Amino acid sequence: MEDLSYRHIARQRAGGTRKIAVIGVVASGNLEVLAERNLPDAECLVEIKTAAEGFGEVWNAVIADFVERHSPGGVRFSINDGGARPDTVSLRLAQAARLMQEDDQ
Amino acid sequence: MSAGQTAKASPDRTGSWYEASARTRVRLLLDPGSFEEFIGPEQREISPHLKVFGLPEQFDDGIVVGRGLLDGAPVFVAAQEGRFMGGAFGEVHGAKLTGLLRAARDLKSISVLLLLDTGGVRLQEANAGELAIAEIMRAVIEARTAGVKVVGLIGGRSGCYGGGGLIAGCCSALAVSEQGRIAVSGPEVIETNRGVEEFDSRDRALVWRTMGGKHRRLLGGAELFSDDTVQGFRDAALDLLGSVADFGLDTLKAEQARLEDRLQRFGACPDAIDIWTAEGIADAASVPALPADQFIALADQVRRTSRDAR
Amino acid sequence: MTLADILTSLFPGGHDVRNDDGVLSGSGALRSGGRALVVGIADRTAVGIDEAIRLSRYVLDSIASGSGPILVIVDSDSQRMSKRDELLGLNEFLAHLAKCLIYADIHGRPAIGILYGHSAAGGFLATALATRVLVGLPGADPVVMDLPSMSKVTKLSIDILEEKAKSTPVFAPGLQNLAQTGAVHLTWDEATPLADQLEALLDDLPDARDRRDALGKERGGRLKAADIAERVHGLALQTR
Amino acid sequence: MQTAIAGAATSTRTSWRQGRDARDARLAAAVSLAKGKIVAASDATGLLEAVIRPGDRVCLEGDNQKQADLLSSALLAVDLAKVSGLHMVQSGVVLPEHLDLFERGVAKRLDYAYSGPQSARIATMLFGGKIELGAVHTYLELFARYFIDLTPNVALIAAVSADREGNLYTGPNTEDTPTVVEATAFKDGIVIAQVNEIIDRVPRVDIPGDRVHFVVQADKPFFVEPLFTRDPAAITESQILTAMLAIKGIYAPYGVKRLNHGIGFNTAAIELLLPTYGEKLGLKGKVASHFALNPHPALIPAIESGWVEQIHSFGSEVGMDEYIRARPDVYFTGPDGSLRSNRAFSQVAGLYACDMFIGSTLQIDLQGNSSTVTTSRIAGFGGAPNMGSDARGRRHPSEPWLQAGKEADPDGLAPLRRGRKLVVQIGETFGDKNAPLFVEQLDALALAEKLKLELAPVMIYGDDVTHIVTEEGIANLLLCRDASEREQAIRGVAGYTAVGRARDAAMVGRLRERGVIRRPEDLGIDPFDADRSMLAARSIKDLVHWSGGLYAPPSKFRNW
Repeated sequence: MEDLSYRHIARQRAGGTRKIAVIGVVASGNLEVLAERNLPDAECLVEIKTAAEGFGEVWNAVIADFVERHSPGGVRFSINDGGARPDTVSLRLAQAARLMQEDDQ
Repeated sequence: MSAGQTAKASPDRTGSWYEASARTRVRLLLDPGSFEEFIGPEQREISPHLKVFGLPEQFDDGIVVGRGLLDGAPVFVAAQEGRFMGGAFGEVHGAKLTGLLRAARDLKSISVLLLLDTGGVRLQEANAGELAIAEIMRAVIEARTAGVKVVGLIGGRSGCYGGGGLIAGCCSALAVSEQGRIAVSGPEVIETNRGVEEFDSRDRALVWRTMGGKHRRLLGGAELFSDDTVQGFRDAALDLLGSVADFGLDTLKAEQARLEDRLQRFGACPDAIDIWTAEGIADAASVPALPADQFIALADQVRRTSRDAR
Repeated sequence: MTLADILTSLFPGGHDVRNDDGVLSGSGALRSGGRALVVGIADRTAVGIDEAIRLSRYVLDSIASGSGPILVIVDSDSQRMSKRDELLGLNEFLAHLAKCLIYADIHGRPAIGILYGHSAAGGFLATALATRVLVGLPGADPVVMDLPSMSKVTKLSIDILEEKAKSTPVFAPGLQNLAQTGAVHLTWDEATPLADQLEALLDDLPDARDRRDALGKERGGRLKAADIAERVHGLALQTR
Repeated sequence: MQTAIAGAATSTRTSWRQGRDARDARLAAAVSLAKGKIVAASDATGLLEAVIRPGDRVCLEGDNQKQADLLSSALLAVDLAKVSGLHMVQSGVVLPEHLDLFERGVAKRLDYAYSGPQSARIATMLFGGKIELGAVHTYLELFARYFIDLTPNVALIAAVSADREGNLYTGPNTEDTPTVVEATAFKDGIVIAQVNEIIDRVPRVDIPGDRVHFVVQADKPFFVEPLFTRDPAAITESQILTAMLAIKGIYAPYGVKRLNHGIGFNTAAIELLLPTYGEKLGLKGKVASHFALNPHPALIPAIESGWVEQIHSFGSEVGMDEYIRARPDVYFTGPDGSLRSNRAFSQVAGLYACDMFIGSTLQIDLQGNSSTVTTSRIAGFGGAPNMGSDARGRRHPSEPWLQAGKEADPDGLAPLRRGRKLVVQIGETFGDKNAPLFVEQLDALALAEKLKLELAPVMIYGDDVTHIVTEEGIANLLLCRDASEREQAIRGVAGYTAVGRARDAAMVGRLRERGVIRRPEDLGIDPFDADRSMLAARSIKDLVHWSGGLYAPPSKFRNW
């Protein structure tokens, strides 16, 4: 197992009011993303636990693009990874970001 | 599309139960927005045992438990995620369900829905998982003794195997879809232990007609058969909650009679096809291919399951 | 101890327990008066539909007509792994047996498991683990998951698994590990007459609440289960 | 083989019918084993020892689907003193026995087209010198050589049934048989057929009896691999996204009606999206109506929804026979009602009469060359290079062909401008086991070096590829004006592979502005809509329902 952590400055706060969202499952080639709105508005933190070691550079690129595209300020993303491909990681992160933009029920 | 619209739109329950995640099943099964989770993923109550094996954890340890409304009535719900470790029971996973059932027992008035999707005991924490299943079985019986209805809904990827099959057998009633296999020993386990002549696990038609939802319904092992949709399972859950009888000594006696009768009638049948034929189904070989609606009509015709014998 | 030794030691006043192809049934005279129902599985017999239906019949008949504790004496294999058993609904038969035992236990017929040999998986759940108190005798050898099978699935060598087993009782076989997780409440001593130990247990019998998770925590073998169950219980009660 | 005969000064030949005489001698040697043309299965090896000579060219019929499995076992059992050093000229090296022939020394030299499940072992044996390799071909190319310089001396073929005269019914899986028999029988070769049964009258005559010399009745039906069955349950969201991109970004704008699909999950997703997503886009009747294609079960919903006019097939597919029989408007069927497939004709159809090929691959390099070879596997080519190449001899116009030609050469004079076939590579940026689809250099090059091959095994050459589709978007290579644009267009859809991360972001941005690269959002596609609920069928069982119960999938695909 490898632990990775990426901290970014986001252009703006993630929209919506939802406090928490979870998407995906930990299975082979899949991952779960837990999003929590508990950081200062300009910050974004992505923490990863992954079974596939040695892919830090790819994670770095995926997450930098994600923050650039979705600007999820104020949100901490926690990932449990079952060896997902980068396109799946991008999709789950985007899904989590979209869920956070919903209004809390 | 604004986010608010998605949240308020009436839920689409036409989708596949088999393909949905545990969370999606719960969200769509219950009345919209009514679900409240206990010890959700943000609590990060993960399994303490997986890291020993270098395996990734899941924040909810593969089970969602909580409370919500079903057609306005409060229910407790537990849903296993069949894709995480095959939905298997570990220490934390099992304890969440045990706690929920004990609460139902103490409150006496709130029914429990178990969305089972499991391969049985999680072998990396086998002792804890086995014991968790024993505790859950006991808690189900205690809850039912206290008057609680415990209904199992089975139609997930991992089926309902091992100790999961025993928990299913302890429920007040079960609804199952074609995909929802219920058994104790899995096909591969039988083949490994007894040889391919006893059971060819790669003969998928054999697996399904021995363990699958249609056979369980025709045998009386499940009360209702549902199409593989969330709506199907919701309708089945409402039907069963409205119709299961109280649990007591008479129930156990009736079940004893039901199972003895089954052994006597079908004990010598070598295959499910023979059992279905003995049940009076004219073209038993056509059963696996029947669409859900036709199968339900057929099953209702040949076997009205007794709802006071489980 | 052989089964015969165990029965003699448990019931010095006599018993009529029979072993029919591995299925035990009968009763024994308790020193404190009355009789105990005895059911169980011997000779490492697999628990299939034929065994389970006979055992549940004995238990149900006894609930209707008898009194006193129920002893579940076990040296079994796992569930019977066969096409016929699964075809006919083994899960229902095993669950029914467990239900009968647990129902009896709740309704004044305390169920006491005595594990003197092997047991595993579904066979274990339907018998010894469906009791209020599970007693282990020296030499008992319960196996939830054997290490060779585990090695096959985890792709870890048996040596590595045995090494890991030293730090946690949570997966490896054996009476000691199951005692630590709370499955086995107490272990009896062969040197003392079993009747003495049974009477002591009956004198001080715990109520019918399932406390195995608390026991596992106390013994350090299952640290999270009791707390998690209690937290969910508390949250669920609050929301009424 | 041809030897000069001593003694005649004016002519080097004493006879113009040496081949025929040799054939007759071989036939005579086998006469005692046959009753008429019928030979018992137990005498099959004896028959082969009688008619095959050391060093013969032998075609052992087998491709990616059906296999003359009884005859391959019989050949493996020959006495090496009688038969050895054969030159195998066959479509498929698929059964373990096919390679055991080389291990034993029964065969020495090999020319073939496809190796599928034996791809790893064949690589090992080539490297170990166990096999003397002629060349790896495409199907059509090997068929062509049967008529020029690789004509078989003996053909060992498979059919469903035969009558006593040797007329053969090859059934839905006719495949290569007519081509192999044509080349062998009319050039003094010997044709031996294994059949599932011998009957009084065959349902239809696929091979006339005068081209067949011996018939062996097998104890079990010949093996057929269900290679073209893709379980919809295994289709992922990313594959659905690539399918949506292809439909909206390529099928629709070019109006592609005549086409071939590969066998991967991406194209299966396209087939299952036609009746849902395609319908929503209003494309029915405008695209995907005429196919050179095997009977893909995944296409059933589109057929049932009225999308498909007709399909010509290379072979059949296990379980599809009754469905095909009930849909003669769509498939080519014989007077008996069953499918008539023909690999050679369908390959020609795919090459000349289709405007698009779309399929997946394992590796794509910076020039767009693609390969299914890895350093340890040689899967062969099969038919993909014929489907996936521009036919330089094509002369008839069509909208998609002209449009593609125009995009490639906008300034050319229209009446003199060649059209282009659309050759589309589709896949996710990372494949199985997270292996990147895009690489700086194909493994095929390393393999060629290791085996000292003159040509690296390239499945589709970069200059034939017109589009690459990944979940990142579509790269239209027709619009690239030089090698560096082409490279950046490829990098631009290569996602987070090393190739993708090394892109020149500014240049990729400019290519996107020009429409060379089109992202999902450029096409109005929301990646979140790429959901499995969009598939017309999500399981094999759904396909059975769509077919009205006519499709009978093999047991391994069932979950009911």
